[in-house]
Amino acid sequence: MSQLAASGVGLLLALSVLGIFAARRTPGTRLIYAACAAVCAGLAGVALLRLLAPAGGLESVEIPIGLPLGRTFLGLDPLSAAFALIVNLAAAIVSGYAIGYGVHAREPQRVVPFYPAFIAGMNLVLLAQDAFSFLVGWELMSLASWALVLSEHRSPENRHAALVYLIMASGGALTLLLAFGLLAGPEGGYSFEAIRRVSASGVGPIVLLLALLGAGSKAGLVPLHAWLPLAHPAAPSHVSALMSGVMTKVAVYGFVRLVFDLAGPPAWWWSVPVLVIAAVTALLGVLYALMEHDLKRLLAYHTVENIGIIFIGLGLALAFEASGLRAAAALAFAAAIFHVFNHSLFKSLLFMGSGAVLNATGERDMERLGGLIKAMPATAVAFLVGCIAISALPPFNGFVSEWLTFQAILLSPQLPQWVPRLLVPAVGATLACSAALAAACFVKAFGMTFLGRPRTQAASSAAETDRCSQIAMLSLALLCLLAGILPGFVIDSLGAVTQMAVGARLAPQSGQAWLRIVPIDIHRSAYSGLLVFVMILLAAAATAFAVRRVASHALRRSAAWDCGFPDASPATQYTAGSFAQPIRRVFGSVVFRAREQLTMPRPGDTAVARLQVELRDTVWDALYTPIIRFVAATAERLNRMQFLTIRNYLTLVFAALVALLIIVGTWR
Amino acid sequence: MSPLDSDIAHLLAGSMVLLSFLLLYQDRMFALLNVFALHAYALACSVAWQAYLQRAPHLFITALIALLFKGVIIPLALRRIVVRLGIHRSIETVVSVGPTMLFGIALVGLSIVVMLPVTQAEGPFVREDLAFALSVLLLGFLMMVTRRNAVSQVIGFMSLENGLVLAASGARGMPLVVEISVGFSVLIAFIVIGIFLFRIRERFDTVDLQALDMSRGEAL
Amino acid sequence: MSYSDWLIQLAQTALVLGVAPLLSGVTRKIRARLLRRQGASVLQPYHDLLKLIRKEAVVAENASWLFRAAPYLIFATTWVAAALVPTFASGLPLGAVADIIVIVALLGTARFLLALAGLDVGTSFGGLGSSREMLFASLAEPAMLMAVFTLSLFAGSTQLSSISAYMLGPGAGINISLALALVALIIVSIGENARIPVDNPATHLELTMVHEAMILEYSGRHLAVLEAAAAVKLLLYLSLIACVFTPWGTAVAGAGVLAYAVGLLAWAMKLALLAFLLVLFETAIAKMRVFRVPEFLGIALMLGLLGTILLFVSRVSR
Amino acid sequence: MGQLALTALLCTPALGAVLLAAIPRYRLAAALNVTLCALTLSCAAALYRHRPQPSLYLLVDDLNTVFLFVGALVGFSTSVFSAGYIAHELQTRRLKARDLRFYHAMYQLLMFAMNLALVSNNIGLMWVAIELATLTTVMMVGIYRTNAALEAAWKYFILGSVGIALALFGTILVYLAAQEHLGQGMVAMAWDRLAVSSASFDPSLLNLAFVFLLLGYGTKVGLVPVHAWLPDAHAEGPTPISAVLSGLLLNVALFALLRFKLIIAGNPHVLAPGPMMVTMGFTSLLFAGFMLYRRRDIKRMFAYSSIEHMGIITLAFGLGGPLASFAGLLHMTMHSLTKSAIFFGVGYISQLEGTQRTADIRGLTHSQPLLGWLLVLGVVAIAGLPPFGIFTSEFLLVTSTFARSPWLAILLVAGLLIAFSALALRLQGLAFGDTERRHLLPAWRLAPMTLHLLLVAAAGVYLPAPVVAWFRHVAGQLG
Repeated sequence: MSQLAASGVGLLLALSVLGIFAARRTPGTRLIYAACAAVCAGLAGVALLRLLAPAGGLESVEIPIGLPLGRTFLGLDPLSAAFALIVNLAAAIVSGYAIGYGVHAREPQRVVPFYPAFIAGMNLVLLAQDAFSFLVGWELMSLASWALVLSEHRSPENRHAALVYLIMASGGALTLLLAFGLLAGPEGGYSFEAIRRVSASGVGPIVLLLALLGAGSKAGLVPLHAWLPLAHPAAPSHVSALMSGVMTKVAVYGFVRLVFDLAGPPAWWWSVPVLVIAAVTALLGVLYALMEHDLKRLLAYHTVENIGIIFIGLGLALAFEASGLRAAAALAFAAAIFHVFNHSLFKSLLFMGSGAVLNATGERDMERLGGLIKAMPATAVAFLVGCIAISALPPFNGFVSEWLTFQAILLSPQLPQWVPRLLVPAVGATLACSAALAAACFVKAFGMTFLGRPRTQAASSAAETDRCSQIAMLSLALLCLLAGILPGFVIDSLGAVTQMAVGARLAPQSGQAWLRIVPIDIHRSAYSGLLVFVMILLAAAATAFAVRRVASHALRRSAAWDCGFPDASPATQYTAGSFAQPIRRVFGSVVFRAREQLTMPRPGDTAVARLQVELRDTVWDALYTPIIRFVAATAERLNRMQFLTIRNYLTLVFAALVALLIIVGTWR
Repeated sequence: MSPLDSDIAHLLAGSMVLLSFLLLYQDRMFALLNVFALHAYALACSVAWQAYLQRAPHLFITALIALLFKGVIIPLALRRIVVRLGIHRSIETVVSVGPTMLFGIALVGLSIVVMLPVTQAEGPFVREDLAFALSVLLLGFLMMVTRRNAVSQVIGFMSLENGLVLAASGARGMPLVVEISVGFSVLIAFIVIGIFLFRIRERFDTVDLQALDMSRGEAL
Repeated sequence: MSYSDWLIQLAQTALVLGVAPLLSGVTRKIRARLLRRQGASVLQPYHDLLKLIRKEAVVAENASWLFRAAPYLIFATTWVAAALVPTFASGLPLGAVADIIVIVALLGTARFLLALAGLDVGTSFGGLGSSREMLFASLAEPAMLMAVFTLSLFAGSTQLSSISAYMLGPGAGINISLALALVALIIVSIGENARIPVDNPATHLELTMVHEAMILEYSGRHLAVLEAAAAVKLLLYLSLIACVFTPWGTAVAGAGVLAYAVGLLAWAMKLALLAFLLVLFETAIAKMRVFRVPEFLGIALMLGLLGTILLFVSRVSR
Repeated sequence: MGQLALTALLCTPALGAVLLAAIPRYRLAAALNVTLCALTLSCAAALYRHRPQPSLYLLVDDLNTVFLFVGALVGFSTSVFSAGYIAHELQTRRLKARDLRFYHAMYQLLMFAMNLALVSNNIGLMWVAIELATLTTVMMVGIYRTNAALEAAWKYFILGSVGIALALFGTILVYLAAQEHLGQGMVAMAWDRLAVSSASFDPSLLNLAFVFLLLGYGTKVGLVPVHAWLPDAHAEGPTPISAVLSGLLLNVALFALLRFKLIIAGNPHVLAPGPMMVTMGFTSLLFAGFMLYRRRDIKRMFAYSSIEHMGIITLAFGLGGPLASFAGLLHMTMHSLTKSAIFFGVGYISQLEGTQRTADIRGLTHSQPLLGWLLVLGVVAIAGLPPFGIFTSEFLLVTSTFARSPWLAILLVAGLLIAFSALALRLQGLAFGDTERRHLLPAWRLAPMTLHLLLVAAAGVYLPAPVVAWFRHVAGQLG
């Protein structure tokens, strides 16, 4: 099975080379994407088989290439299989979408060769059973996606995004390098097997810190998220879908692999930084998203929020595991991985939808969209499902993982330590807040893009996207629904993963009545997505039926009422900015140091009234600006060294000589 | 080796350090050239004495090179350059002479300190000879970096190199000393020719073709 | 779980639907009386609904399918949520498939759809309503969840039946956390049901309306369904408070007919009392400015959080 | 066989230099230059299999065969690159036919000097050879006779001369330490004898010697603070010379340093040379990293990158241990290949664009896609990203360092990141962005660059077992 998976990676790399030549023509481009879809589907199948296979040891294949002084192992253990399934399922569907969407790229030769390499990199990370191939995959993933972000390289914004991305990705990889260096020890036992066997004591906290920095920067944990909202939207939409929906999951995998698998048994306090960062990430992510009017950037910021939710689950799992509460740890961990799965589905879906919109209108700015629900019905339906699902509303999948996380939070009084016991309720409140804000955010996203009246010519002349894209989006929407109403299957297939990560698994859910899930105890909590869904359908149908029987069938189309002041201009509609204004007032003044300036002409004056809103990115100002300033200032100061005279340079040599002589002379 | 032999070697090497100080002290161009010629003679004597002591006739060649090339040709050539290029007759220093001398003394101290732990098995002769050579080298270097004038910088480099030859000749039985001294002579000739070709009036770094600060590739 | 349980469940599901307009009528009546007005009949909401249903529906020209489908979906989700709250009997079958978090989330779904419906026609008022609704929800929903957390931690369960049963049992008592949760829950109920001081269901004054702004474009049968949904929602909140904080009298599933009758009576009395208190509060206070509301709801959130933390600190959960 | 190969290795370029000095025709000279380099390369390859007996003067061992082969390879592909590059310089009349005789002769003389430095067993001979290499490169750096070129050559010459003097003093000190035990004369300069018996040498002399050698040869390596000649020499000379400087001469100087490190590290009582090398290496890395930001000249920028990488390699060797030494060796090899490949690309870029100013060059992946993407790959490789070999060596270096001295590893990572950011910043400016230009360049001219990058990529993915064993062996020797 591992061999199959490894050959899948090889195939993708081969496709990448083929892509250089195939990208010259549209059929070639389509072919490459179709092949990617097929390979990913195959890989997903392999991963699923591995996940459902009865528990067995890791069967890994040794590859004769790789690190010169070590051995390279590729293989699927339950953890990597779970992530491989998530990654490849989404990647397969996104590739299917790209068969239709990908041909619209302005320069396909800048996209097609890197796309399979990107997927191959992610798969390599998952398959790697040694530090070297892990990092090779990691860097390959970063590098390929960097090239993809640069595919529209003519816009300076994109170049800036790509630069920030590349630098931060590289910094993250270097911290992971340190982490592995620490784990491998001076003898360089780089295979995970060896690391687990040796498991040096006392390195755990540092590994945790490095994993938070390294994997966290890739995943988009605040304050290391800065690249994410720049880079994800800059790429072509199918790539954005992969970056946001899938690549961040690979980062989560990296964190889980390092902290849960390799770093040894956790201490209870490990959960504290994870939970704090996760909660801040969740809240800030959604607030950033709310302030954003660019559809793709909004989605990217929202990824930050979801990463926060995932890490809340992981932090809880750490706390529980450290205190020996294995069942609770399994619940929290399963919730996190379930959310990983969910997010990969709906975030890919939403990015594909935004791609369809972008393609149909040429606009990403929500202030210039509107009314697309009529021109693009299928896209609208799929996007709506994605919006509801991501807002964690039943009966879709986002709710289930959030519900599980809440259940895990409610178990936290069992924790013996005071700090997490005080912290967890606050985290829960943050989670609840961010969920509610997410709903607001996606009302805005869907409402401004698809509802109302078209705000520009481009929006009013849009047409539905192609068939491939529609099928891809609708199938993801269907998966969102299925995962929402049949969560038991997902939880059961995660059993082996939780067993591996925290040493326990949730009780099997498949035997429960109504296909409900019962994480702990039937008297404590249960949820049947299926039944809720069926009931809503029945209730809606019954109501509709009853109303139809009783009510008047007359329906008249007329101008909008609008309290008696209808205005023909679509400019009078609520805009994304005005929609978010109350929330900006409430939350933004602190977080973004938002400042509004209103220039209102006196009555009778015909001058234009102006409202200026200034938002500052406080994280960027507080963290990145000083670093950039420091580097720039140091570079500036040192740069004088380029313009010294020869005598000055000789003085340097002389000074170095005297200094070294003094050292030698004083050393005994 | 009799004590007298080593005392003479010692004396010659010591005189070179003294002459190095004199070089540092000079603030007139022609006086500097004269002192440098003396420096070269002292080196020649020292190397010749070593040749005699070590029964190494090839060292006489080195001594001869030092005498003729550094003691005669180079000073003459530099004198010509000074006249032809109209170089200032007084030497412009970065740090005034007083502190430079003090620093020079510190450098001699440093050379002795770093040579102190050298095992006694080598004998006091080699150890102190080396300390002198190192002092000459460092003083030459000091001169290079504290003088703005191209000619005095060249002289600094040559006195540095004299220190090297002193050390090489003091190392008993060291092969290639002659080749090395020839090689260095060529190098110095290059430098002197370079100064002449590029019409470097005041400093090494104003290769006086045009304002070179602008042509360092990356104008500020 | 027997057929009779399902019958009772079905009856309860139908009951909440049937009683909801009545509750709305009762509150209006009480309010009128408190304001020394005669007030309409308590059955007036039924008449209104019937009237609306029979009327021709006027739909804005550019309204999409979402606009027309939303009322039914909103109504259905609200109704399902209401059916999950024990009214006169607890321990019913549906309670075991959906807990209190699901109820909160179902209300969230309804709100989400309503906000979208408000945006669909593309008027300024609709957007205004949606925007404000989502702002309030962003505080009210976590506040409610925090109150729910307090209750769940207290009872060691998120099932309403279990919570209710626990409240009756010996473990319960007067507890500061419970009081905080109650206050939070009441504030949230006021906010969520568009009552004064957060919103005024009777106004169409543009600067103050929230809920009304969203449904401004609706008419005829669509409006009827939405009005019904609003009534069901009010009933839901009052039942929820009644079920958790005053669990006395509620029948347990499988008890006899008599118990059910007692439960029904007890429920009606609790509802009437709560309705009276609600209206009393409403008439005694003035409508707030929109930007005061977040502070009001923020208090609920803080109280809920405080309750949870106190509970976390004070006891180990079961 | 081995003796023959060794003789041929030295004689081919030496005779070639004489021959080329006499050939005025460009095409013939270029072809001959390539042929001679190919011959040298085959000699170097032959020496890997057939080692001649070491003499007092010459020695072929595991360590120098690595350097020899890499050097000959870079020399060969640079000669191919140079053929195309210089033809263009002739067309644009930046160089004249008479310069070319001089150029080619100097090229072969440089090859000779470097081969000699590598195979010499005598530390004095090695010194002389490096000296010669320096002088030839000085000549070539100044070949354009522009003000800037002359300035660069002059600076190189003066700083180089001082470096030479310091290195010689160090060599004398080593001889002094050795002659006590090994007797006077050549035998006390033979490296293989010195390395074996250094344990009984006077440690304080060795300490002192290493200071001078480090600064002296360090000047050639381009270590901060004695690096100042390097950026200008790279920037102002003809690009093939920049490639040879970065790919070859720096390595040769480093090789000399390593030889002495081996002697000195063999003595248990000395002040360990490691920390000094680590300090200088790290300083170079950090300094060059910061200097990269403000570079406006494309060649000077990559010259600073060379300083950075020589810093990393020096750091690795200074750190020692089987992993770090292996990493250093691998890094050195990979850096030679990659940096020379980058200079090949940069040479064509500056010819096509008619400028070396980074601000004036953009959108290369559009204007000349093959060249542009090769440059991207080259910079990606030099920045230490997979699948290229430098990633492998940095992986080994960072991981092995962190386990031993965590703070150093953190500093190392910070330095790497600073340099990486600057390179990424410049790369994006060069390779991407809006441009309407289109360049035509015959694909064969990019063959050397492609070859190098392929080799580096192949090494990053798969290093054949014999090579690994060889490197391991050498790393074991380096301690």
